[in-house]
Amino acid sequence: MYLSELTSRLADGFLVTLQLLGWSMLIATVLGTALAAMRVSPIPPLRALGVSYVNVFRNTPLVVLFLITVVGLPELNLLTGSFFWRAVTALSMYTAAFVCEVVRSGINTVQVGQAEAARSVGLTFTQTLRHVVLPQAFRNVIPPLASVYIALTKNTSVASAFGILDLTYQLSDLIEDFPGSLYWNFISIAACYILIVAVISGAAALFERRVGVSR
Amino acid sequence: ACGGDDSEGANVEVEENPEFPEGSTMAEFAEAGQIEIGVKFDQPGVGFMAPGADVPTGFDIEMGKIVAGALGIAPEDITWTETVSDNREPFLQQGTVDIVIASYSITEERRQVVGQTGPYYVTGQQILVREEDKETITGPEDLAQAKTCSVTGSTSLSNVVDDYGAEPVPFDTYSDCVTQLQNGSVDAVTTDGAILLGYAAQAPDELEVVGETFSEERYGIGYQKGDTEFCEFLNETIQASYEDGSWAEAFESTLGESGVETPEQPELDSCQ
Amino acid sequence: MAASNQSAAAPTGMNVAVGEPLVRMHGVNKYFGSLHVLQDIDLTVDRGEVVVVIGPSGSGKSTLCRTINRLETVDSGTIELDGQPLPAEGKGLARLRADVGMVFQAFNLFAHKTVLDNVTLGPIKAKGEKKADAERHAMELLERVGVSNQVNKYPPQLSGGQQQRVAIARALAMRPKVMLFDEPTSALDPEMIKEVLDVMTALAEEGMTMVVVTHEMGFARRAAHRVVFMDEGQIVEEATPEAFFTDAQSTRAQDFLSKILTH
Amino acid sequence: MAASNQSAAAPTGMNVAVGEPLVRMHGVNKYFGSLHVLQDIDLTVDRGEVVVVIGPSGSGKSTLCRTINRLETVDSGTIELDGQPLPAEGKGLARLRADVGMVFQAFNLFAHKTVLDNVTLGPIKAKGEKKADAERHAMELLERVGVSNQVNKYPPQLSGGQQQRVAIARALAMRPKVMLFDEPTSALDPEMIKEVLDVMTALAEEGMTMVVVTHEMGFARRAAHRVVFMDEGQIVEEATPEAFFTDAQSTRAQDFLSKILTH
Amino acid sequence: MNSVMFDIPGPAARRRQLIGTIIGTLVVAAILGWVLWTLWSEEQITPDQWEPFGEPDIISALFEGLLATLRAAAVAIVLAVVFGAILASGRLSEHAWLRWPSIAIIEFFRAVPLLLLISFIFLGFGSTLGTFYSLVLGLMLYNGSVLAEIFRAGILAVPRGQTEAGYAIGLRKSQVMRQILAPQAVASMLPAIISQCVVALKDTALGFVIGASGIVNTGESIYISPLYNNPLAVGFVLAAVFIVINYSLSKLATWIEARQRREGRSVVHVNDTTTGPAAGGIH
Ligand SMILES: Nc1ncnc2c1ncn2[C@@H]1O[C@H](COP(=O)(O)OP(=O)(O)OP(=O)(O)O)[C@@H](O)[C@H]1O
Ligand SMILES: Nc1ncnc2c1ncn2[C@@H]1O[C@H](COP(=O)(O)OP(=O)(O)OP(=O)(O)O)[C@@H](O)[C@H]1O
Ligand SMILES: [Mg+2]
Ligand SMILES: [Mg+2]
Repeated sequence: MYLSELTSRLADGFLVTLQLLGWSMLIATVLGTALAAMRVSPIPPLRALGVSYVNVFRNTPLVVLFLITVVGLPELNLLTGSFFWRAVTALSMYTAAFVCEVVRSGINTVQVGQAEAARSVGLTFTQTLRHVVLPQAFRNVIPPLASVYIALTKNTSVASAFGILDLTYQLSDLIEDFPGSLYWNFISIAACYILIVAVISGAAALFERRVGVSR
Repeated sequence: ACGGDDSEGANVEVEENPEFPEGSTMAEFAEAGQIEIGVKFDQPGVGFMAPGADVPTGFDIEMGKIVAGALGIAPEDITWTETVSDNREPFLQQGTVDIVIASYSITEERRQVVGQTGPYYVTGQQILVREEDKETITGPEDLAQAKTCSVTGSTSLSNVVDDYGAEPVPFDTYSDCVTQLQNGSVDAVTTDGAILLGYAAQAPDELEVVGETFSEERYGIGYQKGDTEFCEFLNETIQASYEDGSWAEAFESTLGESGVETPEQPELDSCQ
Repeated sequence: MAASNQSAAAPTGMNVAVGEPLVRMHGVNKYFGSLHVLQDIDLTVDRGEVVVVIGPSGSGKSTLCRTINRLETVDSGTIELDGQPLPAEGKGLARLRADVGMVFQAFNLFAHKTVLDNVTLGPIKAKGEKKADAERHAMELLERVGVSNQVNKYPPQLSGGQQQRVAIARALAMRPKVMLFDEPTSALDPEMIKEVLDVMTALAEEGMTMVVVTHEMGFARRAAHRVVFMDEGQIVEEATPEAFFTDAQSTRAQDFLSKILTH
Repeated sequence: MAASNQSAAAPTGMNVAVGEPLVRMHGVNKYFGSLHVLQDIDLTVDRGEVVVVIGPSGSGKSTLCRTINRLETVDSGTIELDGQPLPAEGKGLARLRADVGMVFQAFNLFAHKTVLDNVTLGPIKAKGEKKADAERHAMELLERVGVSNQVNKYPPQLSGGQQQRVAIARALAMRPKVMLFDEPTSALDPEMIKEVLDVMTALAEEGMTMVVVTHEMGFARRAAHRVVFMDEGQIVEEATPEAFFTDAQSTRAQDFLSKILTH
Repeated sequence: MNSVMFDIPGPAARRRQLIGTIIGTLVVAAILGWVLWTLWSEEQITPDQWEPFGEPDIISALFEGLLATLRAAAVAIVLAVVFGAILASGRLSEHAWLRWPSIAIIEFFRAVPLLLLISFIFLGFGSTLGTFYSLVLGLMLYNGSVLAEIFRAGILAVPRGQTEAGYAIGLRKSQVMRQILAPQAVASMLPAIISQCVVALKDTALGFVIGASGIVNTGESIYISPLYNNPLAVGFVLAAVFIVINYSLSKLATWIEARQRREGRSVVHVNDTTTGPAAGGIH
């Protein structure tokens, strides 16, 4: 009885967590990369915007961001309908700051000599970027990006306090019907998160090995 | 700053030099001239600490003052301590607080570990909706597919989800639920009527408690288990407040603000 | 090593006019902040000439080298290549740089590309050569520098000497008018120095115009037409290797030589 | 440079018996995984002798050097210092290491300590010398290597040549019986090589027992009593510098010398 | 000066950059304008939304909440340093029976969401621990595990040559640890430890879920009171407070890091050091 209920609720929660994770990952990656492009651009106001964004969102607790999007956005008549998208907004905006930093440092850890060598053989700006800088930056970015996604996975749990029925929500919800199930709830929910974390780091390792043959 | 127009609430009578049997709990309190009461801080109308205020307000608070008054303790000599749902029993057991008046439903399980007497108020699960929806949502039957907010892990939520097919939206506090109701993100909030009334009282034009209660919650006062003498005193005090009108006054100045009628005075359990 | 002489575009080889100025720097000044790293530099390198630049650390040798293909800009003065002033940017600059081969101290091979791709990237992308042509030419050059059996490896899998020789092949693949070498052997183990210097010496003998920053006095003696001694951003002395090593005029040069030659 | 001769414990100086074996390696083998880096090494270094070890990169020179003070363990064979086998661990090993001075390619000065503290740390902590005594001795040594005006600086504030000379002083402060140098000049700019080699030459002339891995053939010619040539983990040839440089017996040594001497 | 992305600009590039700067400024201004307009038109920048933050009672309540937050973070970090040091020495131990449990503990607490952990602790032991220590315990377990990795990395980041030089002058293992490794490791880890304080401080906000007092809790009590009903204003104020504190801490960390770089010392980064599946530092 408990077991079947546990599995079915974990499955529900797992699905919600995965959805949160998937959408936030996608949006944060796109937004974060755009911000990183701003941060390395030679245009001062865009650089300033990128820097401010990172400093603001990296230093704000995620809970406060959730508070602003979940309670505050409807006040502006934005996203009134959906808790899910408000949660995704908070998670994406927060995570984008970290993606931005990771991508930026991925670009910056490509040695200047590589770009100079590319310029020296007569490649233009776009060619240098496309054939030399970005492929190497991409490779530098994979491991830290995986770390960001793992942090994001864990951060999705904050949504459970803001109207979302994700994995973490099931912890207290199950106790209601099965008092005394706390330890099993915790262990099995933790196992679900560890599973996601393991998949992400496994995928990153695989990916890194494929693009990183030369090391 | 909410509910009553002044933070003192209704005027409570403070007994001058009450007489108590030597060595009784009441005598100790009266002697000390102070008492520590565990209350909720986050339920407007019931037990609520406004930001920046130093004393809470609400029906539970008024009941606390009545009890203290009977012990000869003035309201300003009461120490209000916040209790949350999970720590009421341990706080009583460890003596962190002297009594608990915190929307504390009387149940058999709780009576195994602490003393509970009353009820001084009987309520039940009800539904809070926006004023404009009071025609469309009139009871739990209308909650099918409706986004319904309550506190994470509460029975109230599983009741409406399992029995009436509501779409659950769990939050940490009822206040969050009410905020979401006001900004249109959820359609209904459900929990004890008393708590809902507290919110309705704060925004009588916007919010409405609808339908009959569909469960029974009996709020009691928690005390150290086994102190029958003190239990008797609490019962006498509550009974006296029924009779001298201070109970009704306490209700009207808090939960009654929303315009609901003052309910029947519930029959008290006897102390074993 | 006859291969490269056959390619019509290559300016190397015996049949090329020697003597007219190819690189001409005039009144060049360069600052890093308040540091005056190049002070009124006048330097002309003729077609087919091999110029070795020596001087103490921090004297501005690398900076000089890098201004010639505009990896550094100058604050005043002019630099001309083959009679044309350096373009400031864009396609023109890219084309100029294709005419100037550069070999770095740290090799700077593209870490994510194989040896062959390193050599063909420039010809294919910057010159629009066909892949097959570029690869054929690259194989010739790799053979010439002696690493043709390593073409499918990645740079970190090679020894330093091999990497530097690939870097030379990569620069030569653009059929440059002039080659710049910035301490090409100072990151190498001693046994590998020779294999790189041998390639460079052969190149010099074929008539390639070269500017070489190096501490290898043997190479300077053997291959240079002219030695330029720099100190504190200035060209202090210019002479034939012969004259310079036996009879340096300035005390700064004498002092430097005494440190570097006696061990 | 008379200072060190006065210190009674110092085994250097003219009044010390020259000729008896101080370091003796016998049948030493060492593997890294499946790589056989030291193969049946037999090597004896006499008191007062200066032995220069040369050989191609990866031939096992550093490993040989490091086994002598047991920074690397050996898989078979014996190593004796002054007639005693190397202790395997604990106090005994620490005491042994105090008798063997080591100078590394990368200097390895303690980055968080001043020059003076670098030199006195060993004497104070490992030998229990009094701080004042240790500092007096340290100042003598720092003067001797020519950096006595830098004693309160931190290592990163010094030039490479200065750092290496401090490292030599640090090793000498333990009054070692033998000094090991593992490519002490190969991380240095050319102008700084001489200042370090000069210190080493002086040390050799005073009679210090030294094992020196180096590519500086000038130093080997000038200061070595014996040259040991290693290749692929083996000692291929041993000879006086004279004999070795003019008339190497093995083709491997000839080959190596031809690479390293001609540029 | 030279960046990996861009060549040194010539006149045309500088002109393009100038145009880009102008357009960029306009775009940024437009974004800011739109945000302000939305806030204005939805009546979020009216005096009554912000008034409460002028009331002395509310200011002092927020201040007390902040103190509670800082106290929780401080206690948690101190405990986490101790816990982390124990775990790190376990993980660096030569004994497998010490190493493997340490690794398991570290990896487990780094992979489990902190919120889940705190809720679990509170639901299971909250009645004895109370909200404050439930929060502190959760923070300690998580941050301790991350710090353990930082400590380990700090020790390993001291170049090998330093250890060898220590041995070579006759120091023993414990002396090398005390005289050479520990002082350099602590210096190199300092920035990473400060960054972890930022993480801990942010995570302290999670305490509101179990009702632990703190500035977020205070803020919530402000906006849910119908008198004010100003969630956005509260959110902005809370965010501003955290940004000011955390930004200063981060600046301190970068300043120390820059100073150490200048002195030629190595610096440990939290994220460079992740060997296991979970990453610290980014929470
Ligand atoms: N990008 C830069 N920013 C600031 N200063 C620089 C930069 N590049 C070089 N310098 C300074 O300019 C001076 C000349 O540097 P340069 O690299 O040209 O010397 P060098 O003669 O090549 O020395 P080395 O033999 O050490 O390579 C040095 O003092 C150096 O510190
Ligand atoms: N710690 C180690 N683990 C595995 N292999 C090692 C280790 N140290 C050295 N080796 C290998 O052992 C061989 C000998 O190394 P060693 O450093 O003694 O050579 P060397 O003669 O000093 O070379 P170099 O001139 O480059 O310093 C090399 O192939 C090297 O890759
Ligand atoms: Mg240079
Ligand atoms: Mg070596």
